[in-house]
Amino acid sequence: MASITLENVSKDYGSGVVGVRDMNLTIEDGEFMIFLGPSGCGKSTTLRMIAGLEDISTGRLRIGERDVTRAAPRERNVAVVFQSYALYPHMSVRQNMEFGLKMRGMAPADRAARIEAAADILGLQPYLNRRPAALSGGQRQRVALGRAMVREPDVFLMDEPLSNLDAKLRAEMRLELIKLHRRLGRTTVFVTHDQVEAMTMGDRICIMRDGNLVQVGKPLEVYANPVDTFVAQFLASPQMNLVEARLNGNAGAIELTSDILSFTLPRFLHAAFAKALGRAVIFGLRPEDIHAEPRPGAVPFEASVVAIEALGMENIAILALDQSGKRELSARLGRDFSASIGDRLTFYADVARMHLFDAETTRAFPRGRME
Amino acid sequence: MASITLENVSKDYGSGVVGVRDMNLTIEDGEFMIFLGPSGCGKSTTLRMIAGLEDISTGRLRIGERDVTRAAPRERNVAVVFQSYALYPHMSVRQNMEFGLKMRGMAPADRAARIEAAADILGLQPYLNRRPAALSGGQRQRVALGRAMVREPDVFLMDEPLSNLDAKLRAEMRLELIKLHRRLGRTTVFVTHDQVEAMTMGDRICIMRDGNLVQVGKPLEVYANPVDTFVAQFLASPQMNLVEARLNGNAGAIELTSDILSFTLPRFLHAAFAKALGRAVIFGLRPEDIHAEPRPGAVPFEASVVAIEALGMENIAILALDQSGKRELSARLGRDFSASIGDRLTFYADVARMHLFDAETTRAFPRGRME
Amino acid sequence: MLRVLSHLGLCLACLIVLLPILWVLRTSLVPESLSYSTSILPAVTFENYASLFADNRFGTNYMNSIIVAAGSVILAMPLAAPTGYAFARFRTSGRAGRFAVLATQMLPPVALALPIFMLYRSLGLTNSLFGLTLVYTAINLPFLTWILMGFFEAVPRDLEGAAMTDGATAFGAFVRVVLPVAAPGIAAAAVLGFIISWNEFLFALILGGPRTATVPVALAALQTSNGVEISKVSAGVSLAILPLMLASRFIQKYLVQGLSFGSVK
Amino acid sequence: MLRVLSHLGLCLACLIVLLPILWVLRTSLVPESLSYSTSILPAVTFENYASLFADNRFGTNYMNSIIVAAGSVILAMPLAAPTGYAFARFRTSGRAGRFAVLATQMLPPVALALPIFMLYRSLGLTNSLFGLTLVYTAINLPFLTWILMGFFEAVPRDLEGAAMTDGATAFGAFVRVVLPVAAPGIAAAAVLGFIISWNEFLFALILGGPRTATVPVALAALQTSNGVEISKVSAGVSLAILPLMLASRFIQKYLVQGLSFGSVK
Repeated sequence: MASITLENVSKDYGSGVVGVRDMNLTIEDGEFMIFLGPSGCGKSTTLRMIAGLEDISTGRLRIGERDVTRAAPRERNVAVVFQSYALYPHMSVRQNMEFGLKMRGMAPADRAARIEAAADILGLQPYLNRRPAALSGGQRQRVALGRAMVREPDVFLMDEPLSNLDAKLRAEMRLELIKLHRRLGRTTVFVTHDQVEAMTMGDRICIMRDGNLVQVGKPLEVYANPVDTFVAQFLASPQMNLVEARLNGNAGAIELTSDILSFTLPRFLHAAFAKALGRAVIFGLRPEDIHAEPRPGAVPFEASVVAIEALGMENIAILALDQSGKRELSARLGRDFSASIGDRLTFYADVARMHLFDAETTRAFPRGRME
Repeated sequence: MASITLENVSKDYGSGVVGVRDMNLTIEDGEFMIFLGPSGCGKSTTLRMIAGLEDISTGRLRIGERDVTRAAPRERNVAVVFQSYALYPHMSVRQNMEFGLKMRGMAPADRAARIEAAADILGLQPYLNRRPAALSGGQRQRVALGRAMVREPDVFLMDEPLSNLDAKLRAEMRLELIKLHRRLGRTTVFVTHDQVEAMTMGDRICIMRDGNLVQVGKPLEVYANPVDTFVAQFLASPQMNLVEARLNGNAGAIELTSDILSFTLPRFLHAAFAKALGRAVIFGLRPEDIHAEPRPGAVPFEASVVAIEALGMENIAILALDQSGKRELSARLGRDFSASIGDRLTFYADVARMHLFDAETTRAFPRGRME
Repeated sequence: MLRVLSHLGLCLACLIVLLPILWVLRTSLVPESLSYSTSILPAVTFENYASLFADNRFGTNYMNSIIVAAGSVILAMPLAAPTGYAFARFRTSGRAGRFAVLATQMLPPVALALPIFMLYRSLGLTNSLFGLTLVYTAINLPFLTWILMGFFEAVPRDLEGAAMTDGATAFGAFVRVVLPVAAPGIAAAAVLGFIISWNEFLFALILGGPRTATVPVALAALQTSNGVEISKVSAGVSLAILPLMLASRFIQKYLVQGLSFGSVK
Repeated sequence: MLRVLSHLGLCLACLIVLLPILWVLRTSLVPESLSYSTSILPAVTFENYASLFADNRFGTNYMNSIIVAAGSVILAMPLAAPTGYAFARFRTSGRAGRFAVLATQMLPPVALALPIFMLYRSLGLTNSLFGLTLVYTAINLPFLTWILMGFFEAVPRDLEGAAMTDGATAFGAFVRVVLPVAAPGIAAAAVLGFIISWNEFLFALILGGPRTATVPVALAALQTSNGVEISKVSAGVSLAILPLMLASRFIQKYLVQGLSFGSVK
């Protein structure tokens, strides 16, 4: 009913500046869709085009069955939660929430009922008569959310709504938004550049780069099968380690060789990576797949510890593989790992979880479901 | 030589608004000190007072042996890296870096040499003749850093310098800043609200709240021994779980009881927590100390899975302990953990790593070194 | 010590700046015979003010000035506000470029004086407060537009986006959200427009008659022909400044409301 | 279709706004005998311009205007810039409050005319371009301060902090960083000040003599006594607008440099 369909949607700012290029995407009714990407990738522009706050240069946009490509924002029945909150500073919290209802001609009694209900859910009752300037950042965030909620729109559009909150509040609001979405069940588009929000909040992630849609899928699927090195690196922190390598051998025994690490591919990966035989490839391994203790199937290698980022709950080690210290890998190790800077130790690469990319196109050789 | 000493430093904005209250702190020569805290806690104000950009209301500030409480910024030989970068927009990158040297009357040849050296280290050679507006966010960040470096100041003051970068660049710059600090060995004050930066970059962390200094110490020490519930919760994400409880028994066997979890304290903690006997306390356990599999010494308990935040490299589970779902714990589980929402499972609390706080004052009962 | 000295210096500078206006006030309160005396306040009388209203019909002049000054602001504002808003939102050619557009509307008034006089005579608008108000409206427009543009630029764009998704039209968002948020700026611009009209002399002289003379015309009349009536002039000038002072207080009222944009933490 | 219609409507509106000024230009290029003809361009001549310079010494008037207008800006700017900066930085009582302070400096010029005339006569400053320049400087100051304040407010404070830790004094940071960054605003303010002085009539008439008459005075002279010389007036008005056009282009130059603050991504 309130699905969102983008058909070849582009945003052209003129004089060669393209904001969004030929985007095709369907967001299902009730889905929580994340737009993820670095700044300037077009994710906010796309959200603003869905809201009607930015013209669509070419292409079509449908919300539900209705073509809204040229419709005014007020005709789309969407609500936007802005990064800046954009609360009306001259109105009280109550008036802020009431504005949209008033504009739609709702009767005063119904307005009051909706506001009460939203204020209860969001814990805004004590602040209803205050001006936004008299609220804390977290409270303003709630008011912005409440203003969107009372409208009961078909679609929620949220443009980095948590980025002005500090880490603690952000984690709280993340959970609250998920619960709210479950309760209301409305189609939601959530723009962020934070990979934790992307991984944990959405039904699906849509990753963008330079105005192009790069990959869409469920968070764990995208994490397990990134389509290229950009997605592989963007969706995690610390990033996936990438090493230039070459695949040699035959269907019986495929050997991966690189300056730093060489090993025979596990058998179950032969089928997936056979077409990369003889080509220059990029070998990818996530930091959590490098271990300090031996495990079955893991390939041992020697490396010097360049730095340890001790996070308390875990340690991120930066490992240098050659003498120059140019080739570095990061490894996510347990909190009990300890070593001195400069120590040369043996580590274990769990190559069964490896990724493989074409060195030329940076596109992944799909490895199928992770074991 | 270039240590920084704050003696009873306060910032009073008048009419009852206090920015910083009676702060005492010595930052050693060559130390990398982190100021951490939520927004509005006074950390930036303190940095600006050290820079001389904000007047000190009362108290004394020394840099090295010199009292600079009333000295102008230019007399302090400090360099500031601003969150906004604050590059001079009408000057090229080279002129930006040259400005401070020129103001100090350095000869043109020496200036050029310094700029070359800094540009080499930071990879700014290709951009020396560009204006800041023609640079990307990451490049501007480097210019801001270079402008501070060439001056070879006694002290680097950095005010959330990485907060405008996206996650990938931020992780890179974090490592680069650490290396740079090792190479230059200058006293550095680094303001942040990001706990990862705080844990990994600094020699020591200074945690502030509402204008007060709450705790100073090495990152892992603070992590292991937070002085109160605020520090316990602020320094990690997800936060430490806190549960109201009561300690009963005698020196032979101390029992902790709460609505949800009751157990006998491990012997080695008796000495530390004996003085809490019979009092209302808050029991704290970090999410990484709750496990899905049994381990020696861990206390089993039943809980329902309310939500799972699947981050790819790990899973954060939100667990409800009673039926109402009001009492929630978060647990940091391995990436292989899988369960359905609503499942009632047994989890294991590693109580040997517990923390204990006074319910009234929220101050910790110190547990000494973590085993 | 340096602090005390520099404050003393600043106070002295303030006094120097204010001295002329204070001396005018003093002269207006002193009997005419003592106007040129050098003592600070030899005697106090309100006779100069009384005579100004009784003998010189200053009350009419004052009312005329209020009507044309307020009227021109009331007419100009509904035009200047949307124009300034459009300039602020569609930032074609930058701030200085937009100023250039307005600058071309700022012709030498004296060049307009005769054409407007002839036009007005044929339209029967001379010797009419409405006609004078219209001229002042035209003079005010580019200035008010420029001032308002600055205030509208300070209004975050997201506020309009919020209003428009909340159900307002683009114009509705302007009227219901942007205008109230920019209220302090509109008040400041209104005061500027009022001052420009209040002070204008040339058109008031050319287009007016005895019935429609404004304060500046009346002040000029006191200074010509039969010598200068310095006491009355001083009283008139003191009264001429009064609305500017009142307008300032009017603006303060908006400030007290403490309307900061404050929508981001 | 609606789009085309609305654009046609806008073009028509532009034409209506520009028509008077275009007609003045047309009249200045048409022989005097055909001035009141209704045809658009019956003939073209530059005689009106030539006669203006030959018979009416318009060259001197023009040069006088340039000197006093440019001079007043050059004198006012070094005072207005620090004042505007101080207003922008120490935000006592808010934007509108600061405007109130400036508003009190905007007295009715006609009230000042006589005192200044008497003062100038005793100082020997009447009939002097320098004297007129000084008066215009005083008139310009509050306006320029107000305009500049807006531009200085847009300069991020951290820039000064950076300059000051880099070794500059507070004043050095203002001169070396804030002023260059605010250059487009200073240019815009300069043009405004130039226009105010260029257009001023009252003081030019009172304080000037034949030798120091400015363009507005000359234009007024063409419109009085011996009837209106409409062709010459049109030529004079066309020339009077010229510097405003040139000033606009001058500002454009600053815009082309594309100085955006852009210090944050």
